[in-house]
Parts: sequence; structure tokens; C-alpha cells
Amino acid sequence: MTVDADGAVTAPGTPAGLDRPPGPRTETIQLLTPEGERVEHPDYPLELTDDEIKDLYRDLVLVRRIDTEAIALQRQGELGIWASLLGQEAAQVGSGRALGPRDMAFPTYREHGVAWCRGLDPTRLLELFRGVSHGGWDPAAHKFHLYTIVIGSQTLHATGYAMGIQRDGAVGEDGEAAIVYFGDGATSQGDVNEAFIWASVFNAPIVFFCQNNQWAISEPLERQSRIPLYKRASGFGFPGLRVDGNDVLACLAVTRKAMQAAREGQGPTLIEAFTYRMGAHTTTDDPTRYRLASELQAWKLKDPIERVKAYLVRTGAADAAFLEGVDAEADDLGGRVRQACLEMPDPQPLAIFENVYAGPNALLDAEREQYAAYLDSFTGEEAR
Amino acid sequence: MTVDADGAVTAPGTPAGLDRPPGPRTETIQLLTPEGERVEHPDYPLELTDDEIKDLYRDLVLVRRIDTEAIALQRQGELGIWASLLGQEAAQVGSGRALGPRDMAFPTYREHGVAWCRGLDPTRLLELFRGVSHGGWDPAAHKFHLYTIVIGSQTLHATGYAMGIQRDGAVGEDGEAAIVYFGDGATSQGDVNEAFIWASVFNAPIVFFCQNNQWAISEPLERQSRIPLYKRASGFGFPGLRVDGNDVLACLAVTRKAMQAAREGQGPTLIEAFTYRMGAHTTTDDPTRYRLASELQAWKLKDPIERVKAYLVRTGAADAAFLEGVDAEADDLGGRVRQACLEMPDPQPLAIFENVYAGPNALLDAEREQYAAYLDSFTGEEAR
Amino acid sequence: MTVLTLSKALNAGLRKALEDDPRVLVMGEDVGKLGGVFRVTDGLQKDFGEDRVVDTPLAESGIIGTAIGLALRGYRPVCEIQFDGFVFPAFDQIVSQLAKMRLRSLGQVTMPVTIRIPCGGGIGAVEHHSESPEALFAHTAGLRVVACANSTDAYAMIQQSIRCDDPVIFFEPKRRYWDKAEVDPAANLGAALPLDRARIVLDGTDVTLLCYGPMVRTCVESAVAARAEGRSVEVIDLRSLSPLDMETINGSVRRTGRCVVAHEAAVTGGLGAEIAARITEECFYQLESPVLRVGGFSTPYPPSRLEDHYLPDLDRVLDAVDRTFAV
Amino acid sequence: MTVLTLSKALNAGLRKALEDDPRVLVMGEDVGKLGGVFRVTDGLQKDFGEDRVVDTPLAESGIIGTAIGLALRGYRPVCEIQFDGFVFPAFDQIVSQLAKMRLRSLGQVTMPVTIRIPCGGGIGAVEHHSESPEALFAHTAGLRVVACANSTDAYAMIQQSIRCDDPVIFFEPKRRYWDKAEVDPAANLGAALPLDRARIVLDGTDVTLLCYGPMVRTCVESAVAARAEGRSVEVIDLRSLSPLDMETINGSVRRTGRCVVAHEAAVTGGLGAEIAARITEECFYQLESPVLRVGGFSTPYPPSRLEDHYLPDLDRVLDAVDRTFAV
Ligand SMILES: Cc1ncc(C[n+]2csc(CCOP(=O)(O)OP(=O)(O)O)c2C)c(N)n1
Ligand SMILES: Cc1ncc(C[n+]2csc(CCOP(=O)(O)OP(=O)(O)O)c2C)c(N)n1
Ligand SMILES: [Mg+2]
Ligand SMILES: [Mg+2]
Repeated sequence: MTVDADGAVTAPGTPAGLDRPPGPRTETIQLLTPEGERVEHPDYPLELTDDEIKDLYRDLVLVRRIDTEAIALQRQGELGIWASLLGQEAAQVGSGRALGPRDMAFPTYREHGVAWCRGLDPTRLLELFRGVSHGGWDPAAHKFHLYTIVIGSQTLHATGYAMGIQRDGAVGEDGEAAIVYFGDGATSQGDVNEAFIWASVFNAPIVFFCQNNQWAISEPLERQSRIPLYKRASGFGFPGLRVDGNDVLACLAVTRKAMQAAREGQGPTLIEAFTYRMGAHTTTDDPTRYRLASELQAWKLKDPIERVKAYLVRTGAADAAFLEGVDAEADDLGGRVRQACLEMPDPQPLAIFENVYAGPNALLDAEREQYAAYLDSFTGEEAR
Repeated sequence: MTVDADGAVTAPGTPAGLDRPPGPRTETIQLLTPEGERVEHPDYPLELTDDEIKDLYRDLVLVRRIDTEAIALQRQGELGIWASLLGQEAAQVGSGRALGPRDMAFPTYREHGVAWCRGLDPTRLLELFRGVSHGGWDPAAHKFHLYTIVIGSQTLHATGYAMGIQRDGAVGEDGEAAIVYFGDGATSQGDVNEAFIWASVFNAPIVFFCQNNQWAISEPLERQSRIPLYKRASGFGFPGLRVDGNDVLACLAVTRKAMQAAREGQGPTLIEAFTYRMGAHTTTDDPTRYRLASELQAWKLKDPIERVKAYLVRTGAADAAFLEGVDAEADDLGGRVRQACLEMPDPQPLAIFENVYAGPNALLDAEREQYAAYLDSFTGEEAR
Repeated sequence: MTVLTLSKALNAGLRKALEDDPRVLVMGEDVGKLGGVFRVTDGLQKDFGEDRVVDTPLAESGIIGTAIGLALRGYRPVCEIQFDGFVFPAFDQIVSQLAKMRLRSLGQVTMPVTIRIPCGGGIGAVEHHSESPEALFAHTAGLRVVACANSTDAYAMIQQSIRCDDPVIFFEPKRRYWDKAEVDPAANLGAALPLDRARIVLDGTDVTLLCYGPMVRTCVESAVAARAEGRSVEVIDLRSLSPLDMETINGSVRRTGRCVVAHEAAVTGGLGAEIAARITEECFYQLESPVLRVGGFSTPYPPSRLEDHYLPDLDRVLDAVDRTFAV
Repeated sequence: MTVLTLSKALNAGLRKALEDDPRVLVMGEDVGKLGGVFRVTDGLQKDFGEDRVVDTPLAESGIIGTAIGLALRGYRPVCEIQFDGFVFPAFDQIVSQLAKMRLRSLGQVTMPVTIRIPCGGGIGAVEHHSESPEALFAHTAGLRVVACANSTDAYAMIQQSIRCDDPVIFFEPKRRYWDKAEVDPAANLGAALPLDRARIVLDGTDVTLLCYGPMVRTCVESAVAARAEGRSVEVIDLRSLSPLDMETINGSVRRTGRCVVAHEAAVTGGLGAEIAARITEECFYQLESPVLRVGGFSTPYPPSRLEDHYLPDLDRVLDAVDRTFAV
């Protein structure tokens, strides 16, 4: 089924201008309604067993639990800041579960759900937000790149990586692809548009996954585009589409198809996952300054988890025991995340000088020595 | 009439991908065929008197003559470099003559024809290429901004200027607009795409005039885009169109309409003038390294001047006396340009320190004094 | 006279500038309803409208590039870069366009663009939110670079920058946004210390301590501590980083014979290098010991749990001061 | 042994690197059929194919950004920036991504990206084609910055840079592209002077003259002229601009007691500041006079008819050398 977009942000219609017929209405791909009804889309058939849907539900709940715990940890001063994914679980789990083990994902700073799907221990995410490292995981280990904070930069990294896939001859039947995540605000950055150009010119195996959560901190979508974002791709000559970002099934189906197309050598796709940032931009943000509570209320009705739960309960696929089991697992996970955070050691002062260069660097080595001596000049052991 | 693009570069068709119907064939707006036949286009009616067409012819010839002379001057060592507009006269004169006195134009380094239409003395252009100044004219005097060499930067300046027009309340019936020139290569720069975003988001009164001369130095269009460039605009939500860039009438008509739309508050338009760089990129370039002579031959048949001449002669609008008169005027102009170049004084050494800051700058003032004393330490007068 | 935080003083200065001159615009990401992430532009859009306090797309090159265009049209844009680490996408527009436009036009074009950059560390932030890129701009001819260190200066300097016909890179000391000092909104701007002058904030006779922005408070505290140990430290707030006020600097160093420069940026290639080199050239025979530099290490800014080690604190400044005597 | 121009030596070095390691890529604007505007990549695409010698879209941020991605996939990209003045659109990717990726990953990610930048003036070019931005990169931790000055070094250094696991900003002295010197393609790269070492190119006893890139030839000529006047000038080609080889530098200055640093970039905030400050810190009591700097003025690079005034020439270098004796 194809439904009209009914989010807070709609296409302002065709801008006044020359010789352009009014465009078609925005189409949003949906497979599971907010009420939990399964609907079909001719281009995105999706066959999932009940168990598979239950697994997705579990992912959604666990990922939200990680987020909730992290927010709490930040409030208690254990994290410096946290970027909540509240409301975006389906977009992240749906797309994340569409990836194969050899695909490579490039996140922003908010893709905790994708990290989860890639198998990265969620406690590793905390290092950055606690200020213990600037990331610190090995991108190759889980095929999940480091978080990137400078808006849009990672889109070029992902495109270059995809060009590497091509050079490795890893495009084709059993091919690999890259996926890069970015927000609605990011679409205004030069880098993101350059990535569109490079990907299309080189027909690189990449999926551009834009989570349009309708806000870039306090800036509404209208500050970034006057037409729906998925249409941006057409200007660069590759397909773009909009999916209900709160529908985990649709996100899964759409990303699967786009990734497979990329792997097979059909080049890039832009997916706009239309969703909503239900929380603050980060824990330091105060959204009441710039948006209405009613907007949030409206989006609560489209909650990505509730609709899967409704589906599972209505169809009888899940019973109370299952739901309780997931909740219990979530609590365990929350506890584990909390504990790992509290136990996380501070880095040693001299770690400042590590990992800046691959080889020795006379200047830096001298600085390290000097600073070590300086620290020793206080209490010796203690300061170091 | 709408003709199919038949240039060396064609749309590679719809890229393989998801859910996209094959697009329509590229349409190029044309009002005067290469054979000099006047054709009509329903959306671009153009009523010109014979005298007006003769004026355009004169512009084209004179502008080419400036270019020829400058190339010769460079060969003789009088200019450091020259960026030839050969082949692009119609795009520049057509669009340049569409501007009103209050419109503001932002050129690259190749818009000698636009400079001419804006009334800037062509000898002023030589300063930059001779190395006497970095530009040196007053942009406000002729509403023609300084040449910009860093590819694409000026598109943002023009967009900001257009936002200034809005803030001045100068949009409307008697409104003003900006036009910015850039090449096919420039469309790959982040800045140009950011300009598209800003212009569309703020609905700024601006026309983006892309001279697609099919080469960015040695890079063919395929390195910048896999679909026709005018389509880029659709991804940003404003109209884009392609015009025969070697057809001065069509360039005039489409630019007029787009400028008028911008002035009236209908926002930006992207015009792709499909043309060909008939010369080298600059006088230091050697195009035989990267393109075939046959391509150039094919484009010679579409020469922007010949077709106007053919039209004027066939219709009897111009006689031999007129044509000879224009040629004589061109020779005069060439001579004047040459003489001005040869007579152009070198700047004084201490000019290095001028015009860096608006007010006094203690550090720079001290440097100037020191250097003056240093120069004096040689022969006094002579060096300074 | 009223006591304001540095953030509020900037807000008051911007408000004054917007009131005084209809050509002044404020633009940047989140400067409108949100009032900026540090609330420096709080309330301005409400009072001056969306056309003068412009929420922009998320694109720094676009912010500076369009500001240049607005300046060409006669406006005086004040651009906010949300954090120091996000000025780099705009670097090309700043160094190749903004800084060079006047010369390119042989003085016929004026570029009164102010670029506000909250800078420096010490607020426990994540990567890219604690940078000190001033040396990059001070090496770029055509720009003026200033740094305010307190509310009093902030209020005057932001207005002076906006009135200045040259582009000004205006650094705001992030971790001092909440420090308070007196501001006199009634005072005549013409009476304020010129934008290109340094200020001696603490007189001293034994050693000159040069600093700017967030380090001024640290250095004053160090000087107070040193005084307790019998060492008289003269503290100078440079305020103008380009051009440097060498008259004030040299005057002090010639008196004291010793000098330390402190900044948060990496010492290697930092502004302290220029200052030290220049002082040495101009005061070599009055120097009792080499000018010493104290600042960040030659590493990227570390994760926040290590930033107290990276940032020069009272002890590290004092250590450097001591070393100028350790001959 | 064969005599090659600097441009051809780089070409030979790139060719060798492409042959030695299938993971090496060359990428940039016009590097393919055209062979680059300076012909440094001439013939490489023909021999190694379009996948390894990649003509890119016209977007410098894209060049560096995708090179980072290619490096993440295990490649060793060598990016060409067509001219010095066009590196700024890529500045963000270089300083915030390329330079910091290793630290961000706690050493688990390696960024063997080489960025070739033809730099400096003296070729009669228009604006933006004669810049010397090395100080900006030398102030950025995580990068290595080198400058070659002759064919011999060019051939070895480009290969060393490509083999280096750190990102290297590789400056090529534009106006020396056509200078010739001997290159030994058979020599073992391991025997070459390490990438981070300076080289004494002319021994001397009275004063140390530090330089790099295009200024090396000028400085050698100055030293020869000075010798005729009875002054013995030691000329050091720094080669590595970050890190600086302070061992070699200090060793020389301690012997001579005097020092001049010469570069094309503006003196204010230039690399000479760092060098002068560091030497002064480390050799203060051996210095007979202050380290002097000679270089560009604190102005944008001027139009080419004035560049002979802007660029330090033999006379200006000699003047600075003389001034170190004028006590
Ligand atoms: C280049 C750059 N400019 C500014 C910022 C500050 N900033 C952090 S997040 C953000 C908004 C991003 O919005 P969006 O792309 O929609 O992603 P979201 O946060 O909504 O997931 C901004 C402006 C930044 N990180 N990088
Ligand atoms: C940012 C930047 N990168 C590289 C260059 C070098 N360069 C000068 S012109 C040019 C090609 C421009 O192609 P296009 O935009 O098509 O304009 P054309 O020269 O064909 O008119 C290049 C790469 C530059 N001037 N600026
Ligand atoms: Mg968003
Ligand atoms: Mg072109």
C-alpha cells in the first residue's frame, strides 16, 4: 500500500516557477500501520515469520532501553552528553537488520540502534559520551564505522569505501555494499551533495539512509529543503524514495532491496526514512523553546514499538510471557550498560600522546617525556 | 520548437535502480538553428526587430574579437594567461543582454562576454590576466562582480546578494535579481549545491546560469554528472531547463523569463546552456591530450556567430556593408584592447600593502615602512 | 552599570548593534527561536524578525558565502559558527573569499562581516567542540582576529567588530560564558579601548604573562598565586590576535625581561610562536630568558576526561613562569 | 643514475609506488589523460588504468573524503590538489577527519593518505595559484607535513610518504618543477634519509639558514653569494615541516649562534615563527642574535607583476643574514 505522507512536514507543493507541472503527492512506503495492521506494497513484498518479527520487536525494545539508560546516566552526571534515538528505533533497526555481515555501515552520532544490529557492545558507545575516548571501537570488527560528529563528513567516507568495494571486485551476485546514515539537516552540507555526485558518477555500491526526524536541533525541515528530501536524489540521477521511518518492516524491506541493488552493481539509492525525533536533540537541548508539545503528542501515536506490539498481540504471535521476557531482558541490558558505565576507568593522562601517529614522532615523544616529568614533580604516583 | 540534444554528451538514460520509470528525453530550447533558421518555442516567444538581432550579432563579433586579441597578447607574453570564451559567446551575450541595469551578475573567470554586456571596459579584464591586479574593478559600478577563480564560490555570494535584494524589499513588479555564472565542473562543488539549497529555501531572486561547455579542463561532463545538469534543480525543488547555448536568441529568451520570474518573487531557476569550449581551457592548456579533433569539428558547425550571420544574410536584414562595418569595429576594438594592454603600467611595489585592510593596521604599516626603507637602500628611486 | 554574564553581555551588544544599524543581520544555525546553543542570540529573532535574525540551513560554507553576498549588497552580517570545530567547512570562503575581497577590488569593496566563534575547551564536550583555531586565521592576511575574555569587553568588542569595515573573526571563550562582570550600556563606544589594543589587566614587574580569551582568568589566578610567592607577574590580555599590539607587549617585556605566552591551542604552530618570535626579534637584548610558551600539546584535543591535562591550568602556567627564572 | 626534472622525478616515484603496491591509488582533477596540469601524473592512467589513476569530479572535499573511505577499505590513496589555493574546500576533511581518525579509533584505523600540493609562487600565475599554506597543516596534530626541494628527494620522499601509515601533506615546489637533478631508481628506499629528517645542504660556520621547498635553491644561491663576501652560511633543507627535525636544526644553530628562517608564506604566523620560537627556547644562551625570519608580507599573495617583491629573493635573504650580524 502507498499512503500519503501525513507528517508534520509536508511538501510545500511545487514552488512557483517556470514550466513545471505540479508534482505527484509524496508517497511513503509503509508495511505496518501505526495501529499495527500489516499492509502490502507491490514493490516491497516482505515474508517474515512470526519469530523474525518478534526478533525485530526485541531489537526495538532493547535499543530503546539502552537509550533510556544512557539518558539516565547523563542526568546523573555519568555521561557528559547523550544523543537520544527515541522515536527512531524502527528506522535504525529496520535498516540495520537489512545489512549483511560484509556490508559496511557509517553512522552519525545517533545510530545506537544500528550499532546494536551490527553487534557492537552498547557499552562501547558510552566511551565517547562519557569523554573517555573519541569513539574507540574498531570499525572493521563489526563493519560499523566510528561515530562522526561533523555533520555530513561520513557520507564521503562511505562513498570512498564503496569505491573501494568496486576496486576489490566485490560488486556482483555475492557483492558488498556500504550504507551511510545522516539526518535531514545534513542534507544541506556540501559534503553530502558531493557524496551524491561521486556515488552517482562512479555508480558506487552505497545506500544513503537519511533519517528525516524533521529537526536539526531547532531548525525544522523547511530550513533545509522546500520539497521532500527523497526527491533530492533525482537531481543527481539516482533513485530516491521515502519510507515510513517508524515502520520497522518497511525500513527493513526498503533497505534490503536498495542494498541488494547496490551490491549487484546498480549503484546508489537515497532512502528517506520519515520519522520524528521524540526527545531533545541531545541531553543539553531544550526543545520546548522551539516546538509544540502537540506535535510530539501526534507522533506518539505513531510510536515504532507500539505498532509492532499491537501486531504481535492482535495476531497472537506473542503472548504476555514473551513480552515480559523481552522487558526483563531489557532491564538486564539496562543494568549491564549502567554497570559498565560506572566501572569505566578514566584514561591515563599520558594517553593524550598515544595514537596520534602511527610511527614515532620526535616532537611528540619529547612532549610526552616532559609532561610525564611534570606530573612526577607533584606526587609522583598519584597524578599519573 | 523543442529539439533533442545532439551534443557530444547525452543523458546516459535512466541509471539502473529502483522504481524509476525512464525519464523523458532531454529537451533543449532552441530559437535559431545552426543553419540560421528561426524557429518558435511556445513557452519562449521572442519578438526582436532586425536591428536588435543585428546588435546581438555585433556583440558576438566584438566579444570574440576581444578574446582573439587577448589570446594573441598572451602568446606574445603580454598576458600571463587567458581563459578563452571561444564558442560560448552566445550563452554569454544572450544571458548578459537579458539583464536589466539593476540586476547583479556574478561571473567566473571566463565571462568576458557578460562583462561586455554589463558595460565594463574590456581592457579592465586584462589586469587580472596580466598580473597587474586581482581584478580591480568596482563591482557596483556596472553591477558586475569581480571574477572568481575558486570554482563555485561565487554561487553563494550571488545567493547572499539575492537575499539582500529580498531584505531591501526589491522583489516584485519592479524588482531586481541576481544571476550567477558557473561551469559544468563547478556543479560538483559543495558550494554550488549549498547555493541551490539556500536559494530554494529562501526563495531568493536568483538565476543559476551554468555554461555546460562539456569540459572541466580535461574532465568530460561524465565525471560530474550522469544525467543532464539542468535536472539537478529538480532535486532541490526549483525549475531547471536546458537551452541551446550556441543560440543567442534562445539564451536571451530563457534568461529573460527566468530573471523576470526571479524579480517577481518566484524564486530561483537553473539554466543549463549547452555549449562547447572550442578553445583550450586556458592558454596554458593542451586539449589535444584529452579530446578528439573531430568533436571540435562537429561543434564548429554549430558556431554561435555563424548562425546569426546566416540568418541576417538569408533574411536580408544585414548587407555586406553592415557585416564589414562590424568587422571594422571589431578590429578597432582589438587594437584598443592591445594598446591598453601594452600601456598598462605595472603596479608600484608598495601597492602590495594597500587595500588589505580598511583601516590602519599597525603591523602591516610597519612592514610597509620596512620594505620601503629596504627598497631605498638599493638605488632609492629606481626600485620603487 | 549592570552585571552580566559574558553570554548576556554579547547578547546585549548584538541587540545594540541591531538597534543602531538596520543593515546589521545575525545569521547562523539555531540562532532564532533557540537563541543559539549558548543563548547568545536569545530573544533577538523575536524582536528583530526572521529577516534580520536568520536561521540558516545547516551549512557553514553557505553561512559565510551568503554573508559575503549580503555584505556586497550593503549589509553587515554577524555569523555564528555553532562550535569552533565547525568553522572548517567554511574555511575556504573565509580565507579565499572574505579575506581577499577588498584587495581583489582594490579597496572598492568592503567586507564588514563578523564571524562569532565560541571557542576552546573545558566544558566536558565531545570531539570538535573544544578547538582553538585562532592561529589559522591570524596567519591569514585580510582578517582581523579578536578574542574577548570578559563581559565588559565582550559587550564593547562585539559592537566594535560589527562596526569595523574589515572582516573580524570574533572568538568567544566558551567556558567563560557564565562568568560575570560589569557592563555599562550607556557608555559611549568611542570611549572604549580600540579593538586592536591589548590591555594590561594586572601590573607586574618581574615577568610578563600574555594571554587571551579563556586563559585570561587562569592567568590572573596564576599571577595572584605567584604574588603570594613574592613574584610580580604582569598579565596582559591581548584582545587583538591579528594584528598584535606589539607596542603594549614589547613595552611590558622590555620592563620585565621575561615572558610567558599561554593559550589553549597546541603550542606547535600556535599563536604563541608568532608572539614569541616577534618579541625575541624586537626585544632580544632586554630578554633575560627565552619567551616560553604554555598551551595544548601537539595532539588533537583529547576526550573530555583528559582535558584538564591538556588545558594549561594555574599550575602549568606557574611552572612556565618559574622556568623563565630558572637560569 | 639518471637526471630528471623534479616533475618527472615525482612521476617516476609515483609509478614505482603504483608498481610496488596494488593498493596505491592516484586520484584528483585532471590526473588521467591530461597527466595533471604539471604533468606529474603523466602516463600513469594509461599504464595503471582508470581504477587506479582516478579522474575525479571537481570537488576537493570529495577527493579527500573519498580518499579517507578508500583508506578505510585498505587502499593507499595519493590525492592531487591542483593548486595550493584549492586545498581549502578540503580543509575540513583534512583537519577534522583525516588527521583525527587514528586517535578516534584508538589506533585501530590507519590513514595512509598522501596529499600532494603544488605550492608557492614565482610562476606568474593568477590569484590562488601561489599560496603557501604549510603552517596551517603544521599546526594540525595528526598530520605529517613534508616539502621536497629537488628531484632526488622528490623521488624518494613521495614513495616514503605513500608508504607512511600517517597522512602526509606533501608540498611540491611549483617553480622548481623544471629543475633537474640526479635520481637513482635502483637505490633502495630504505637507504634514503628518513622522511622526518632535515638535511644540511651546505656546510657553514657563521650563520644557519633554514629553508624548505622552493626557497632551498634561493637560499643556496644566497649562501654562495655570502661566501664570496667571506661569510660562511650553513643551509639546511628542513624537508619535514611537521615534525621539525630539531636535532639537526639545534645542532647547527648551537655551532653558528645565528639563524635565519626563510619561506614564501607570510612571516606572520608562518612556520618560521614556530621554528624561531623553538630554537630560541632550546638554544637561547648560544644565540648571538635573534633568529630572524624572511618571507612573505602580511598581505594576500599579490598579483604576479608584484610577486618578485613578495617572494624573498637572494637579496632579501642576504639582508636578513646580514642583520643577524648587525648587533
Ligand atoms: C559541520 C557541523 N555543523 C554544526 C554542527 C552542530 N550540530 C550537531 S547536530 C546538528 C543538527 C543535525 O541535524 P540532523 O542532520 O537533522 O541530524 P539529527 O541530529 O536530527 O539526527 C548540528 C547543527 C555539527 N555537528 N557539524
Ligand atoms: C576549487 C577549485 N579547484 C580547482 C580549480 C582549478 N580549475 C580551474 S578551472 C577548472 C575547471 C572548471 O571547469 P568548469 O566549471 O566546467 O568551467 P570552465 O572552465 O569549463 O568554464 C579547474 C579544475 C579551481 N579554480 N578551483
Ligand atoms: Mg534531524
Ligand atoms: Mg566546463
